Amino acid sequence: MFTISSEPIDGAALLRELGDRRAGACVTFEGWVRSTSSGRPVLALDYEAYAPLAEKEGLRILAEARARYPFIAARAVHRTGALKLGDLAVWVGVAAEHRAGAFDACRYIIDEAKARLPIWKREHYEEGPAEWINAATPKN
Amino acid sequence: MFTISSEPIDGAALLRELGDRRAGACVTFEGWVRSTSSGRPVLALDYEAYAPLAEKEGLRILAEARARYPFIAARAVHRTGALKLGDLAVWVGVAAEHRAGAFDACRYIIDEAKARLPIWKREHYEEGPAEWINAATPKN
Amino acid sequence: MKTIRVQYFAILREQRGLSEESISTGAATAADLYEELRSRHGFSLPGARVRAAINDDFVAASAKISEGDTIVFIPPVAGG
Amino acid sequence: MKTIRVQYFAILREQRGLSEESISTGAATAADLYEELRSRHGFSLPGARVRAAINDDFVAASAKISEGDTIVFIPPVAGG
Repeated sequence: MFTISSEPIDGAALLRELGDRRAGACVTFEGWVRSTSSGRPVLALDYEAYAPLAEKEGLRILAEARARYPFIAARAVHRTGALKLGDLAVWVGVAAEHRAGAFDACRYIIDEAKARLPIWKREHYEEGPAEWINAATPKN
Repeated sequence: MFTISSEPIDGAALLRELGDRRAGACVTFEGWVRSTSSGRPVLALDYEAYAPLAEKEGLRILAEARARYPFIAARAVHRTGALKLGDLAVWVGVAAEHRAGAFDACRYIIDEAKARLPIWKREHYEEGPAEWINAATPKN
Repeated sequence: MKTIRVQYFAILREQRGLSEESISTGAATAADLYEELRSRHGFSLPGARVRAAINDDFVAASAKISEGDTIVFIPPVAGG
Repeated sequence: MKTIRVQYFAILREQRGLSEESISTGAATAADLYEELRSRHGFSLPGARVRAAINDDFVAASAKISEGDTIVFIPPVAGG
């Protein structure tokens, strides 16, 4: 399942959902709000999602991962709303019989999610106006 | 830090230790006791460690990972003692500025730990005597 | 002319000043509609940097627009 | 002859029936000592499958043993 959440993500609860007696390995990825972006000090950020399409595309990514790598269960959540430094922005977990499948699938899911999901990030800086990342602005 | 623990591993507490405002990514690996080994049903297992050397070798592995991949902090714990199905046997977590460093370092650490640490596993099966994995026995 | 709904996100939402609207348009394709909206609202993103979705599915820029469709133009995503 | 301490783990501990002991030996190297212990206690693992550690550091099979050393022979590890 791939969900978009306006509430804080509970990684420990998601991890418990993945528990399975056949699984010998579980790999998780957490994306945290960090204090610099391309060298600029960041104070906070906003995530905005086009949720129905983001969840559909997220499910497509999980299905692609399943076709490529052996795993038992995968779960992913992307946060929206106003986040502060250190907050959990995205969580991906994969349980597999063996660790190679768990590592490969987890990395595939987060790489594709970052590239493809219709989710946008606006950074608030110590200096200067907030900016939508990767979007051309009137000034540039 | 790489530690050997006879007490249950608290993954959530270890994850909190890795928190760092410069980190944008955190990858964790959990090794769970699973219900089959090479197709044989497993009931439980024991881990036994030569702890002083395992911790020394674990620190060497962390230092090697640091020389190879960019990350901010890493933490690993391997359990010893009697474990049952689903129990957490080994935990590795790596926080990094970017996700590539976190994935690469986490995978390096668990791959090397499994191959090199003086830690042994004895499996208890539904049928037949318990066996030390990978050790020749009088019968074979 | 057909009546459609347009939703705006992120920089397009800010530049339009609202999240969604119903409009009447003679545009035949998603690309045509974006150019119409861009010239009307002064969007900074060129059409080549925007993807289109109709009724919650990604579509090609050449996709036809039908009466009652909901259309979203998707700015470049955060990536890293 | 020198007096040393030997620690046993896993299958060697089970086959020896104890975790550690002090012994007197004339063995010059770790490999010599393992062969001496193997023939005495009937260890199933051949020397080629066992690594040696002296005073909590891995050493080569040819490493010299000194009075007072603590020596461990390391069966193959779990791996997977």
